[in-house]
Amino acid sequence: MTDFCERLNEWKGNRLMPMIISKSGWLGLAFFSSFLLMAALSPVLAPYDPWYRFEPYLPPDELHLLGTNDLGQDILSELIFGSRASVIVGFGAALMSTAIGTAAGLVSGYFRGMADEIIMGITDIFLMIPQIPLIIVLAAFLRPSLWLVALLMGCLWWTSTARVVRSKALQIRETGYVQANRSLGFSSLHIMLSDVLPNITHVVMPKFLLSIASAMIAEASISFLGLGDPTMKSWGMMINFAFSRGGFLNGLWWWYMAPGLCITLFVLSVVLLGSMLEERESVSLRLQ
Amino acid sequence: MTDLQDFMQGCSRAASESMANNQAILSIEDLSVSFETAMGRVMAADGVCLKLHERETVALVGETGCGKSVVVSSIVQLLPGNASVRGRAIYEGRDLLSLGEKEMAGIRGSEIAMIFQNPSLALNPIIKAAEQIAEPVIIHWRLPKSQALDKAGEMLRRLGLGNRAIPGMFPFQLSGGMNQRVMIAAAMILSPKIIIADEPSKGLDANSADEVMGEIARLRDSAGASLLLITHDLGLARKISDRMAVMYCGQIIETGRCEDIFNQPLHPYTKALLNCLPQRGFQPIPGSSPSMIEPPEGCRFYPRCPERQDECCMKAGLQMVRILGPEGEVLREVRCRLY
Amino acid sequence: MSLTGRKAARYFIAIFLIITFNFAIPRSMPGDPLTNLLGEDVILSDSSVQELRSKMGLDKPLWQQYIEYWQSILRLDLGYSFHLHKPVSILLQDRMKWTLLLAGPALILGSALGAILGARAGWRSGSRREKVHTGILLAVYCTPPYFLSLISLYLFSFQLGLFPLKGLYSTGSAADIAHHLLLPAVMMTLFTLSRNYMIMRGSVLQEKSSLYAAFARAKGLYDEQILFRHIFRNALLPIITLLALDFGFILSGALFIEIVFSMNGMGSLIYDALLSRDYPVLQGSFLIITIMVVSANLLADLLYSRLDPRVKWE
Amino acid sequence: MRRSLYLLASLLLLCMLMLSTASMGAEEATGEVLKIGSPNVIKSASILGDSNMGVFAHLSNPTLMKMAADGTIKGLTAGSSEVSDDGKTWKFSIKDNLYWSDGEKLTPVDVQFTFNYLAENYPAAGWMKNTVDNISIQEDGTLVFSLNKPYSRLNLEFATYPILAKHIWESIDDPMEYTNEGENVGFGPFYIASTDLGAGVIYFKKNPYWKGTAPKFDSIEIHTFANMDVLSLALEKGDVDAYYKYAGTYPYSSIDKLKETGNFEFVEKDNIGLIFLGMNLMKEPMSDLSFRKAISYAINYSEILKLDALGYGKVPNAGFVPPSMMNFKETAKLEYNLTQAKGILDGAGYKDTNGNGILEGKDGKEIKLTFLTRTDYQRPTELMVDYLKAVGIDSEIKNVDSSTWIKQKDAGEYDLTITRSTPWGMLMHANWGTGYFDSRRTGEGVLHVLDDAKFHQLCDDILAATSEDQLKDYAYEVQDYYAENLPAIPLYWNLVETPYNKAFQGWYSDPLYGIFNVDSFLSVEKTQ
Repeated sequence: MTDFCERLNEWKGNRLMPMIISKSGWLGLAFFSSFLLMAALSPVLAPYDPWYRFEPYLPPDELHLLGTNDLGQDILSELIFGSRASVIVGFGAALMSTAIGTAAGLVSGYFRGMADEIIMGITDIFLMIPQIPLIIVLAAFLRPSLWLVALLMGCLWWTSTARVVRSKALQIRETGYVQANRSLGFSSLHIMLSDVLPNITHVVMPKFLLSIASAMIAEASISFLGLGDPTMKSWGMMINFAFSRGGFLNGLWWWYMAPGLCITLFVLSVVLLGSMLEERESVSLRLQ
Repeated sequence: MTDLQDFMQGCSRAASESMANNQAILSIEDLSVSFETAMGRVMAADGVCLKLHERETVALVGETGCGKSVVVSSIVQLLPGNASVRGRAIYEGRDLLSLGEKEMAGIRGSEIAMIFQNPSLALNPIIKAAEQIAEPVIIHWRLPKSQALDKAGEMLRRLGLGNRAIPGMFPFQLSGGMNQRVMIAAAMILSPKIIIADEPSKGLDANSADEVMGEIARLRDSAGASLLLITHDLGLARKISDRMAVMYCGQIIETGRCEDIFNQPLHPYTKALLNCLPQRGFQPIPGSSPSMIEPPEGCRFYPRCPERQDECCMKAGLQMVRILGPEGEVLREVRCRLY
Repeated sequence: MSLTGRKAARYFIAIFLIITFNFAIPRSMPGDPLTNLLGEDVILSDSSVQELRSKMGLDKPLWQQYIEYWQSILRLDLGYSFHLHKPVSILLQDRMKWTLLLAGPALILGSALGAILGARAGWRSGSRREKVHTGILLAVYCTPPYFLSLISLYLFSFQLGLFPLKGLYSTGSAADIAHHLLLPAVMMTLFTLSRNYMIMRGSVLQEKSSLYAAFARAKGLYDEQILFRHIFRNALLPIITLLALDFGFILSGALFIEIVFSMNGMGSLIYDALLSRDYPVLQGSFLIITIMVVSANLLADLLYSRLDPRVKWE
Repeated sequence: MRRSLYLLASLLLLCMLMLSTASMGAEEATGEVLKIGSPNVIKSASILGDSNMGVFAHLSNPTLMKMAADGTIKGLTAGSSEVSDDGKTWKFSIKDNLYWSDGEKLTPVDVQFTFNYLAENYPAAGWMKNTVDNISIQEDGTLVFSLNKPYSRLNLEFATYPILAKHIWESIDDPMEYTNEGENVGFGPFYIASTDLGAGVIYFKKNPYWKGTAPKFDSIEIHTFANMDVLSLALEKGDVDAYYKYAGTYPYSSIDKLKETGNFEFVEKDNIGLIFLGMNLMKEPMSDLSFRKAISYAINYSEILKLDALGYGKVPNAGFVPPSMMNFKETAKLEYNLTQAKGILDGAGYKDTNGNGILEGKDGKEIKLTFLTRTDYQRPTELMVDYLKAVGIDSEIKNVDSSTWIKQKDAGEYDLTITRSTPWGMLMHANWGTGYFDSRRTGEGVLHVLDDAKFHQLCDDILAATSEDQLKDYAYEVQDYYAENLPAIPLYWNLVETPYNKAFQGWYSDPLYGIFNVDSFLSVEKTQ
């Protein structure tokens, strides 16, 4: 059977195998793109300006599909504009953490020796720093804007990406073509960028998507602690106000269920997308 | 036609006798296996017929990727999920292909054992070698672990790995040859009736390959088992097997006793295959093996066949020509219009 | 230096740096323990403020405070909290007792069930039952923990009146404590379960197509015998390292659950100490978290090398 | 192996479930119990160390004086109080029918000890060291306080400090750090039997030696809730009988739900405290009076009242001090008038030269105010930023936690902030909210932004006032000062709503401590 598989791979190699997309993959892609669209076209999609104030605590009716909140702002418009915060925090944090993580993993995996020891030592330390207190510290220090929260999460979560990239880099470092390039005298930087990096993208991509997911959950949690960015509509802040301004008690379930559901669906779509990417790369479904 | 007649005279009486009174322990009848892939349906085996007699060793040879592993794996239902299998594999009156997984698990390891190609990957890296050998005993005969381990130790000694430390070691601490012996021990521990060996010598250096094959042959004889050997190494096949079947692009194109095939190859592909051997001058076969998704019509070797004729590529009329021995047992088969 | 020597050295340096961070993080926040101590409608003369500050040792230069901080750590004296009027060690003891009572069973049950169900799901991926399990647990995995806890509190405690509304206990009897802790413990278990389920499922899926699994099948092992005798142990390896990494997340998860169910465990202790800049409590609790995370990592390394002999030989 | 593990796990879960149902409602309460629910969570059982515990402890260790419903100061532990003409000697007679819960009699010596002890060891009473020379006891038991300067509000100050038992507290050298989760000896109608921090409950028992009118309850339980919604649910379900929050109201958004149930009534009182827009007068442009005036016209008071207080209150006057305060003066009503606001800004030289809708300051640079806010004032801040933008004033919200707010407020790193005055905050220092603005005083909630000598002099005059009408004139002067100079702009005067179960009648609320006062607990009884 094994030689047959080689043959199969051979075919896969020369003729680009069309993407086998599982049903859940399609679902993930559909939700993911619809949320991105919602974030991009918020001003167009939103029925009203999210900051404009109507009557407070209106139940859902034809004018306000999801009713209005304690300041009378239309909840549906807030919901649509809220997607922007999640996108900013999600992608900002993910880009940051993946970039640092990949770089650290590459360097420590490729050079090994002292570099490896130092970088792995640093990751141990970063793993042990309690995250929520640090976020509160910096939120207290700087003017808390969403970019800061994204930046901060990026600086905290690169460790797991670094570990994954390092182990992959260690493997690739031993392969023939890398040894060949080294013997041809290419600079290690060139080798890392042109040979090792392309081969670890299939490991980095799912990690990138998963860190988007955890960044979004963290943003919602921080807003719950009341440290969100008040100048920007975000789902986390909506839930926070829903619970602190009587939404929970007076049974205005649409006020907190809508953003809660959006967060879950957006994160779900990102996770499904991540696992689909993994499946296509025949690295089996590793949902970390 | 001349080769056929030469063959008829060359047939020695003794050889055919030894086959006559043996019953066929395993007979594969019209086996077809196809895989659903994104590229379309891959016909990995197309109407394969093969008989394995008691105490007989049959070598299934062919280029890499001609589907020989698929045939063998389908017998013990070890094919991946997207495979669909048609045909029958009769073993002791039962069709193996229609058995449920539970019954099949009962047969695997105890009556039909399989030796994989890549020993260091086929053994679980984090379980001791002796335990992996003893496992079939625990599973099939329900013996307590201690007794099973003793039997495993005994098997290892029979395979020349008697030194004290080995049972306690892990596969990654052993060489490729030693791992292969561990796999053989695991396969042979319940002395199965049929051994299926899938490229056992591949990946091993020359002399350890010979040693391993010698071990397999010795164990096969002492257990009185029949062996179905998959290999692309014709020299090895000649040394150890009684009969040989040559496969090309999912079809068996020629079978017969080793000596007969080596001396008078009938099918042009078999001739070309033999010419590739070092002792015959390393002549490569022109062209490449056809795709199994849209195989060429008629004779699949047609595009590369030096002795091809016009009607070779016609769809109809190509079937297996059989040459029977005195008591009606099949001496030779060949799928070629020349005969 | 041997492998363990180097690893020990790395851990030592890490612990040293972390303890220094524990000293630095609270002090990098604006304000100090005295800022939020006496209440918003109290007029203070500067002299009494200075007097209090010196009593707390805040008027000494930073480096001197740092040295005293190290001396007290080496004497295992975690200092005194001026906000909670108790020595920090006593505070941590009874708060940690509640958090462990909540997170402990959740962690054990969550990871055990997660591993088994995840392994089964990975092994039988595609079956309808597995799709349902994965669907539900994926949804739990993707929801912010505090949100799910609030919904469950509203649904079970208020609407159905099954569980008490707040606090660790009301009468203090064992049954009463169990009654209070059941819902939060179930939520914690659910979160740990969903994380481990996903990891284990992926890990089993990867190991399932390996050659040793096929060989085990060829040896006659049937269905789940293959899973639990061969694949499970190999699939367990990544879980161990991730469980150690996840330790920090589980503690912060406990923080949200404690806030939602208004239980004063470690989580709310740290949150209040942060808001009131209670340095001794922050340093003490960070130290405890560091020790727990480090020991989790050590345990993971130990378990990993015991489970995977290759590691010892690397 | 795994089969058994799976079974074990589900078994564990099952038995926990059974355990939970078995132990429903095992509440052992003896006799008539009154349960109060409160969001003021106690962090440690220290009467003087924990501010919330201190408020609750006033039931077991009542104060010397109390504030009556009309705002006047009356005796509680003291029978009567009088002040000499020069305001430098105060005399308090002590009731003689008060006994500690351990049987000892409360004597003037206890009261004398208390104030000497607090002056020495309690920071919040540190002012007494440089005001009170000595405390002596006359033969007839009257306490005499001789002060080194006239101090008109000594009796008001003494409405906050608990009277402590000498035979217990003299051996405690640091009252701030003294915690006692067990029995606390008290001479009020009830004494603290125990404090359970884990369950967040303080248990009061009837004082066996209480000679006054007999309370109708054997024990009182204060149940504290960290989560406000859970407290509302408990109130609705009947787990607690009434609500109490120090210096705060029941959340307006949850009132209707309680009213729907039909079995709740509300004690409704004007709040002495209020929520106001604090301004950093030490920095441009807030130091400019016309800028402040313009802002006062830019605020839509009726909308803030509707959205933040849901209409429970009224639009405030420029005089800052709410009508419920004594010596209240009716000053000019604050008005929402955009054109007026823009006119004043334009007149004062704040132009929008580049037409981008944002005004430039006198120095030509665009104004960008820093709006410092805390988590519980995010919504009003959002409204304020919107109002300011409507008149061309751009501002940036900085959302911080309370400790950071205090630090940055003290450092003056802000232009605007929304904060509140508690009832006691309104009364502290020279009364009528002066405590928040006098730049000579510091404190966590205090803004200390007014360094105008005239204002300082006014404060000192109030403190030194010796007669009621003198105090009245100064009060009017302070309120006029506020109306003219607008050091801060009140957003609304709100009502304090305190819900209680209809089955319990006879609540009595005082401006300082709401329903949590000795008289209230003596008059409340269960009618159904």
